[in-house]
Parts: sequence; C-alpha cells; structure tokens
Amino acid sequence: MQKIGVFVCWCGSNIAGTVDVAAVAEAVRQIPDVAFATDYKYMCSEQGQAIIRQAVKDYQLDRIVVCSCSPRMHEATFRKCAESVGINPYMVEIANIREQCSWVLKDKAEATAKAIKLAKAAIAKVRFNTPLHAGKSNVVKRALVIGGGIAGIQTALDIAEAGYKVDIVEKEPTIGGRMAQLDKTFPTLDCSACILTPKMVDAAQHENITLYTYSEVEKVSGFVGNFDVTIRKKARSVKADMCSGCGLCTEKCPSRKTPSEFDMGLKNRGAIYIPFAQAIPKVPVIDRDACLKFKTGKCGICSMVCPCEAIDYTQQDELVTEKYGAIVLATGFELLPLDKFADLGWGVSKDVISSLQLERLTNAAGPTEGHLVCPSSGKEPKSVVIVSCVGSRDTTERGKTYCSKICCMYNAKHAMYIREKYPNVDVTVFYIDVRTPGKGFDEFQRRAVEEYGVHYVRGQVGKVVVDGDGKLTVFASDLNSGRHLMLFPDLVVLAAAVKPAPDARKLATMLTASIDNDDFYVEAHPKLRPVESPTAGVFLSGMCQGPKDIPETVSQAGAAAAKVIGLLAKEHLATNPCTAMCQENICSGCKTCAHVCPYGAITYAGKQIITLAGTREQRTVAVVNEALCQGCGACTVACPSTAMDLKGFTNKQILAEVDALC
Amino acid sequence: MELTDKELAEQILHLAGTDVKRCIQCGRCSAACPVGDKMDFVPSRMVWELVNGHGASLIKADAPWRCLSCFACEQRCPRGVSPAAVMEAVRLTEIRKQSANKLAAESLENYPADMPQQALVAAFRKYSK
Amino acid sequence: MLEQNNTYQPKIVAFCCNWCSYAGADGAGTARKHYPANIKIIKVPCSCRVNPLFILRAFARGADGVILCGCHPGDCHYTTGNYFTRRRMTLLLSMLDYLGVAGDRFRVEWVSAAEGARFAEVMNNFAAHIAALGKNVKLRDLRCAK
Amino acid sequence: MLYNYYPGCTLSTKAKKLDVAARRAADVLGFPLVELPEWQCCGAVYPMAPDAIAERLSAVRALAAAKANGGVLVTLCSACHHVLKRVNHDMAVNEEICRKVNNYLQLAEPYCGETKVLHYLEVLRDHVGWEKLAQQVQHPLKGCSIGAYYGCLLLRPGQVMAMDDPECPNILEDFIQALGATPVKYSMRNECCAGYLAVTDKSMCQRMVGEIKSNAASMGAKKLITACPLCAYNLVANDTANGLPVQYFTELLAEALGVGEGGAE
Repeated sequence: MQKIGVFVCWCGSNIAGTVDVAAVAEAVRQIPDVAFATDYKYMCSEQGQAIIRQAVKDYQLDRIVVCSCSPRMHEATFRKCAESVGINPYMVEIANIREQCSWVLKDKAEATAKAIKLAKAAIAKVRFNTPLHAGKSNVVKRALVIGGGIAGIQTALDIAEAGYKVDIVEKEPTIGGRMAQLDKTFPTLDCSACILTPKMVDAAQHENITLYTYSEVEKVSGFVGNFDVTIRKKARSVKADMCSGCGLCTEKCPSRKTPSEFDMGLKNRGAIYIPFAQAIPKVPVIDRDACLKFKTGKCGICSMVCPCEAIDYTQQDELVTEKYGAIVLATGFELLPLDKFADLGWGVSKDVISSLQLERLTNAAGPTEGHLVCPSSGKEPKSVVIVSCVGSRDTTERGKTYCSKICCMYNAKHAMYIREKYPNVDVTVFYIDVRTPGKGFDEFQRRAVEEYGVHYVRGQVGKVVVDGDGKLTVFASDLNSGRHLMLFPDLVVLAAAVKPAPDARKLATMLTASIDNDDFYVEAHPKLRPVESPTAGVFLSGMCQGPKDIPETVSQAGAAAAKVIGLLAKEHLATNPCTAMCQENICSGCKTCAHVCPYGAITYAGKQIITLAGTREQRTVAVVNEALCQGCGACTVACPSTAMDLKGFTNKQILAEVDALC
Repeated sequence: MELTDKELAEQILHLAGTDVKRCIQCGRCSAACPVGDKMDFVPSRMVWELVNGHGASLIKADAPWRCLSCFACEQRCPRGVSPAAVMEAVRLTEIRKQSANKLAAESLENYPADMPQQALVAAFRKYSK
Repeated sequence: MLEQNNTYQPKIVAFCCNWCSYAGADGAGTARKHYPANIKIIKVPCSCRVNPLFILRAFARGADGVILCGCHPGDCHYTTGNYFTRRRMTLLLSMLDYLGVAGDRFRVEWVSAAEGARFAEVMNNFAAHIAALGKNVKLRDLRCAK
Repeated sequence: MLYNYYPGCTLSTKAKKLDVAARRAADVLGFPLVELPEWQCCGAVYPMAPDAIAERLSAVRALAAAKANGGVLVTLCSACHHVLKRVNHDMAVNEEICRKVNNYLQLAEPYCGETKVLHYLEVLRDHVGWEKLAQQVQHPLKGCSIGAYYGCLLLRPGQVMAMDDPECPNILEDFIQALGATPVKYSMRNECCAGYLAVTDKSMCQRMVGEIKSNAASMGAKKLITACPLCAYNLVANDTANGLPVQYFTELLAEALGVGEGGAE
C-alpha cells in the first residue's frame, strides 16, 4: 500500500484568505492511501519543511503532495526537502492552489472546492510516480555574450576575470554601444567616454575575451552547458590583421551621402568608415550599399590610398561555429522611431531632435565638436524646449505603455549641459511626473531647477508649428496654473521612449528565450531570478530586459556574470530525468519516433526482448539517448503502439489527472 | 429631485462613454486644444473633475460651449481617453433639460446667407435640443 | 449529490505547456485576473505531449470542454513541438464530430509566458463559449434518427 | 464596382461646386457616382454619446441602402464622411448600439457595419491610383504652389477614420502632385478651422483661420484646397489675414482634367 502525505500551505493569507485550507486537508484525508494530511502557514519555510520531514518519519510516507504556490516557484524546494529524508525527489507533486486558485477566485466555497479537486488530481498523479534519477552532462567552459555595449562588456569582463573564456558578438563595427554616443552621465556628470573607453580597451586586450564585431549570431542549438552557436562574421571588406587604423581611406572616400548612424544622422559618413575615433577594433568597414566600387565598379580610391594594402573587395562573410556553456543576452536598446509624432514637429523641422541627437550635439567628439547649434541654421539657440514622455506611458498604437525610466534624469542632465555652457539659453522642460528614484537622483534634478535655473512645467506639448522661416511655435499646457502656453524656442528636444533592439525577437526565437509584448526579454522570476531567462543557460544583461540606467545596467551585468560563473564552475550538470523511455516489449521498431525528435535523441538497436506473450525474441527497438533527450514528449504521441512514454509525465499519470478532474 | 454631485458625475460619465480613469493628467489634450486658452476648465481639468466625481462643477463650466469637437485632444491623448466626449456629455446633460437651449431658432435670420447649412445644423445640434 | 442549482457550471480541462502557457496561467494569478473555477489545468512539458486520447478521455469522462494551450508558433521551448500539436489537433478537430463530440468544444490556443492577462481572457472566452453550448451530450448519428 | 454616392445637404445647395466637379471628374476617371435615392442629412456632427440612437439613424439608413446596392459608399464632405464612417464603425463594433438601431429600424436584413465607407480621395488613391490620375490630366497645374487644408474631421480619430497618418497626412499632397502642381506642407493643415463657432463666435474663427492661413502662406502656399464646405466658408468669410484663395479639391481636379468650365452655380 502507498503512503501519501498531503501538505496544504496557507501562504500566509495568500491561499488561506480564499481557500479553507483545513477543509482541503480534511477532504484529502479521506482518500485511500493518504496516510497523513495537514496544513501550515508557510510550507516552504524551515518550520514547514520540518513538518514534512517529521511526517515522513512518523508515517513512513513514500509520496508527497504539496498544495501550495506554482511549482515554478517551490517545486525544487520541496523536492530537496523530500530528498533530505530519503524520498526520491520525483515522488513529489505540487497542486498549484495559489496562482490557479486562490489568486484568481474570490468566493471561498468555490475556491475551496477547486483546491480540493486540484489536490485530488495531484494525488491521482503521484500514485503513478516512480523514482527518477538525473543523469549528468558536461559543461563547456566558455560563455557567449551577445551585444557589446556597456552591459555586454561588463558581463564579459567579469566572466573573463573569473578565468573563463568569453566571446562577445557585436553587430556594429565596434563595441561600445549606446553609452559611447553619450556626452556625460548622470548623476555625476562625468564624461561617458572617459569611463567607457578604458573598459572597451580592457575587453579588447583581455586574454580570455574574443571580440566578434560586425558579426551576428546565425544559429543556436543545444542546451544549457552545451550550446552550439554559429556566428556570421560579416565581410568588412578590410583585412583586420593588415589595417593600421590610420583612417586615410575614410577621409578620402568620395561617397558622402550616408547619414552616420553613430552621430544619429546629424552628419554624413563615407561608405568606408570607422564609427568613432575610439572604436574598437579600429578597423574601418565598407558599407557595400553606399560604396561606389560595389555599386558601379568604378572608384577603388580607398584601396589606392591604403598604405597597408588592407582593402579587400572580395572578402566574404565568414561562418564560425563554437561551443558554449552559457549565453548572455545584452542586446540593448534603441529610441522609439518618432515617425508618428509629426504633431510635435518630428520630421517637419530639423530643429526638432531626439535626446540622443542632443547628446551628439553637446559631445565634444560629436559633429559640431560640442557646440550646441540648431541643425537647420548652424546657429546657437536662444531657447530650448525639452518634452518628456514622448511615446512613453502611451497606450495608443503610436507609443509604449511603460515608463522609459531614464528620461527624467537625462532631461535634467541635458538641461544642465545647456545651462552650464550657455547660461543665456533658456531651457524649459515639460513633464507629466518627474520620476527620480535613485541615489542622488532627486537631488540632481532639483539642482537643475534650483542652481541651473531650468524651468520645469507640469504639462505637455500639444503641437509644434513650423513656419516658413523655420520659426518654431510650441503650444503647451501648464497644468499647475491652468495656463495655455505659447513658446518660441529655437530647438525642441523630444525624450523618446526606449525600446529593445530590433533583433531581440529574432534572437529570442533562436534561443527559445521568452519575450514580452514589447520585445523585452522575460526573466525567470521578476524578483528572485531577475538576470536569468526561463531557458536554462541563457542570462540577461542590461536594457534588453527592461529600461534601466547605466549604474543598474552595470550591476545587472555583474549579476549575470556571477550566474554564468556559477554555471561554468560546475563540472557536471544534472540533466532532466524526465526523458522519453521506450517500452521495448511493445515497440515495433517503426522509427516514427526518431523522425519527430528535434534532438536526434532516438536511435535503433537490435535487442533481445521478452514479448508480451512471454517469449524471447530478437527485435529492433528504439533507444533513447537520455543525455540528448530534453523531454518534450513529441515521440510519445507519434508512436503508433504507445511504446514511447515520458518519465514524470507518463500516459498513466496524465490520464489519472484527467480522471480526477472530470 | 436634484442629483448629487456624484450622481451627476456618473450620469455624465455614462454619456461620455470614455474611460476617464486611464487619464494620467499629462495635459496633452489641453495643450492640443485650439481654444484651450479661452476655456475656464481646460480639457484635462474636465476629465479630472469627472474622475473625482465633481459633476456639479462640470455643469457650471463654460468650456464645453467653447469646444469645437475637433478631436485634437482625443487624437493626441496618449491614453486613449476622449476629452471631447466628456465635453459632449456635459453639453448633452444641459441641453436635454427642458428649455435649456443655448441657441434660439429665431436667431437663424441673423446669419449670413452664404453660411453653409452644415454650420447651422452642427451648431444647433451642439447648442440646443 | 446535490443537483447543481440555477447557474450551470461546465467542466473544462485545460492542458498547458510548462514553458509558456502554464507560466501564462501563473501570470494570470499574479495579476489576479479572474477566470472561472471550473477550468482546471493539467501541466505538460510541451503541448506536443498531449495525446489526442487524453482529450477524448476527458470528454468520455464528462468534460464539457477541453482547451490545449502552447507557446506561440515559432516560440516553442523545444523548437518544433507546437507545430506537431497544430497538425495533430487539426486532424483531431476534423474527427471530433464523427466521434460524437461537438467539434467546437475543443480549442487550441497559443499563450506566451508574458500573457497573463490574455490567459485569463482566453479562459473566460472559452468558458462563456462552452456555457453557451450547454452540457456535453453525445452527438447522435442523424441518419439513424430517421 | 458600383460607387454609391452620398452628397449630403450642403453639397446639394451651398457647396454645389464641390459636388458637380466631383461627379464630372469621376465620370472621366471611370468611377461614375450613383447618388443614393432618398438620402437624409447625416446630422453634420457625430453623435458621441452612446445613448444617442435616433441621431445615428439617418446615417445607418444610408449605409444600409449602400449595403443592398454593392456595399460601397463614397462621400465627399468631411463632416458627412466623419459621421458616416464613425457610425458605421459603431455598428460594427458596438453591440449595444447595433442592437438598438436595428430594433428601431427593422430593416429587411439587420445592418452591422458591412458597408465600406470611402472618401472620394480614397477612391482616387486606392482605386484609380495617382499615376493613372496623372496620366489623365489634360491641363497640368504647373508652377502652382498649393497648400492642402485637411481640417479636423477628415482624419480624426485616426484609428476609426483610418485614411492617413492623422498628424502627417499625405493624401491631398499626393493628389496635388498628381495634378502637376506643387504641394506645400504646413503644420497647421490638420488644425481645426473653428467649425460651427462660425455661428456663435466670429472672433475666434478669425483668430484660428488667421493662424492657419498665415502658416500656409509663410510656407509658400498661393492657394488652399479643402474637402469641407464649412472649412471653405470659414477660410474665406473669416479671413482677416492674407486673402489666400480657397478652392474645393474637386474643382482643382475638374480643372486639371479639363472638365471644369461651366460649373453649375
């Protein structure tokens, strides 16, 4: 006879507030084979686990059902607890009576009835549980970081420092990311390049770090500890090992019509270009869509002027395959395209610019060498309007529902840049709320108002009218006074919402990492596992997980690195024991299962079988490689003779649940 | 029977048919309103009064009679709220009352002959029963 | 057992894949999005683990509706699992009427881990749909009735 | 395809120019307009209140008539287009309004927003095509700098009207281009002309018209075109600024196609 113990958790009032937990325990106590049932305030706590351990000893339990929160939360906890008293961890089942019951229902009687049903289903399943033993797989001691901005660089440096090999894949010709474009950083107003470029150099020179710039991840297969990744190194048309980085080619290139991505279109670049002076690697790349040589066959000036003979028009993309134990996503962000905001003058006047464009305009290394000018006229502005929340907190089709988090601080920073250098320029910031949580942040914003004399107006801009002479008229509201304002600034800065980099979704599909409706990567747990993706072995760093500023990004990058190091430090990983298994006596060797297996985990072998009739027979049957099988169960349904079953989710177990629920 | 402030607000809310709770008081509607400077209650204030159940102050407001129903407020609202519908609801609450017309039929003669009837129909629809 | 009073409560079984839909259900819980108590979830590793026989068993045992939820096509944790599901269930759907179960008592939906609110919405829709269909009675062959 | 046509009351009287030119041009371009029999005034303003059922009836009658006759309804006046398009949208998405209206009208077949409401400009863009229109032009309006005045009702709310980007429309500019003239884009082209304030607040009308016209003139427009009789009226009658001439877009079209002369007055 089986001895099942049932433990009903109150989860404080989270469950007990809606479910009569004592009634659940009482109801299941009546079921045959249930040797013990009780309820307790916090089953996951040390005391709660002690109750389980004691009950196992007192009642010689061999199976455990915990009615509590989602198994995604505490299944591992209760399995460990069972193991500590000699019960195989896979003899534990969880009935999810919190997320699926108490949290979605209000009526106590209804919730209690549902909780009892769920408990009964878990009991029905656990009767058919069998002890399972995890296998082992090795761990490749190398990590891949996708994205070479501050998040990726920091993660890579931390992993490399711990002694593991790391590769950074960056799609742009240089590492550095968005931070390289910034002038200064809040709340200290220290120069962005001064703190970033040394890190870029460190990454480039670190013996454990390999940089793949101008490269993209093409294909990913495998699983935690054993990912196989194909990287496409796009043809630079320049031999990196021969180039000295002198930049002569970029100066002489006659094609000058392509807007510089790095300078946010405020300046044009050549077809052969190095994004910025401190680029790493400092090797130019030919933009083949813009290059005259590639378009018309005529030109070739860069090749003629190159003193190192590094130009190679015939270079091809190169595919590199490498094995990794862990993958970190650090794909960063971009600004929301503002095409739909013509009412704010975007696309209508050159003097309506985005925040990143302002960073370039104030940056000493930018297109104007740090002189703040109106792009239309090249003249210094006399007054500037900054508009917050453009596309943020916007539930319509033209915006993003979330708060972009960094804008309130950078708006204050931008206002300070301007007032610091040009005390005569008037700066007005329109805001909905000023959100400045963070160390020294609110003080920073107040300094903008109190010391720098920036006007902050609670209200928004409704329309920016552009006149024939380029004059801007801003219609705005001042909600505190109820006034309707008309301003005549020379420059309008739109603090556009941030959004994940456009290839985030493609990578999510490749890695089967979860992604939310806004294309931010989803973390395994919003509070307790913030730098891990639900997909084992995939970690998250920086803006690709959600809006965050540089200090937060750097700390998250470190956290992701710590998780990677923890993984790479392991010699072996316990594999999921819930793998497919073949009941050889009914397998006909038809090979249907092998065709549907996405992992190539099923092969065939001749074996001596004891048939259902009790005779011995030599037969070809399916053999599951448990190291490769990931336990999806596709084969179990494909098998025409139901010989394939999935451990932990056997046909019997699932049917028992169905029967218990219906 | 006189309606309380709250009941009045509920009635207006029902007529407006827009979810004013979504409003974050950003003020874009007020900024976008072409006649906002002539309103005693700017559009965002109208919405705010309704969110907080101040029906009586909405009825007293002059703003709905200035509103053009040009939908700039609704179009530019980042939250999908329609202040224009709130204006309309207040107008309707008034003009549906007995003899509360804001525009007398007799005044018709005073308008220029070339004024399109579209203007007159619209104005009478907005200002009278 | 007591006869169910006034409001008819259909019995619904939901199969949810571990990676997307089950997490979506957790999301619905975390966001306190209500859906009817009569929907009970069975966790499977992937929607492709669901044998059509499980669904038929549920109907045979008196379920009024069965819903199968997986990751959105292209987002399967096992890369291709939900493609198998899509094909298999299309086939099952075409046979349900023949097997004596009204075809629209079974539904396949894709719900991602991030779609807690959508999970509740999908469940509420399905529950309303099944409630409108009423109790599950075996379809009879109309030719025999004549 | 059969193009049912809803002229609306102003086009039958004070804005005949808008109507007559449109019909002539449509004949030339191969989409003759068939006027709906017994249409009624749309009410000029969209009834926003969800309980305003009676105010929606005349629009629904026109929509249902078009449904029975091919399912396409072409409009010209911005206000009519706004009312018909939005009421049609209500009938399609708002079950309660749809039910109440149908209960009241008791049509042979319930109407639930099936008719496709097209503005004349949409027919030009999507059915005729700018290129084909350009080929048909007899008298290209070369050297003419024309500002399109959209006003408010044609484009907003963008999600329902779904004609063009409500903040940066192009359809009239493309139209002007197709006729061989030079379109002039200006910021105020989608701001309200003051509409029915013409009846109650002339000074406000003058201010708003002034803002629009001076913005257009500053960008180099020598003429404005519009699709709305009320806009056309306000832009002329309440102009104290610059006397920029105003025409209906269909007048311009007929002129370019060579069917403009002798328009009924």
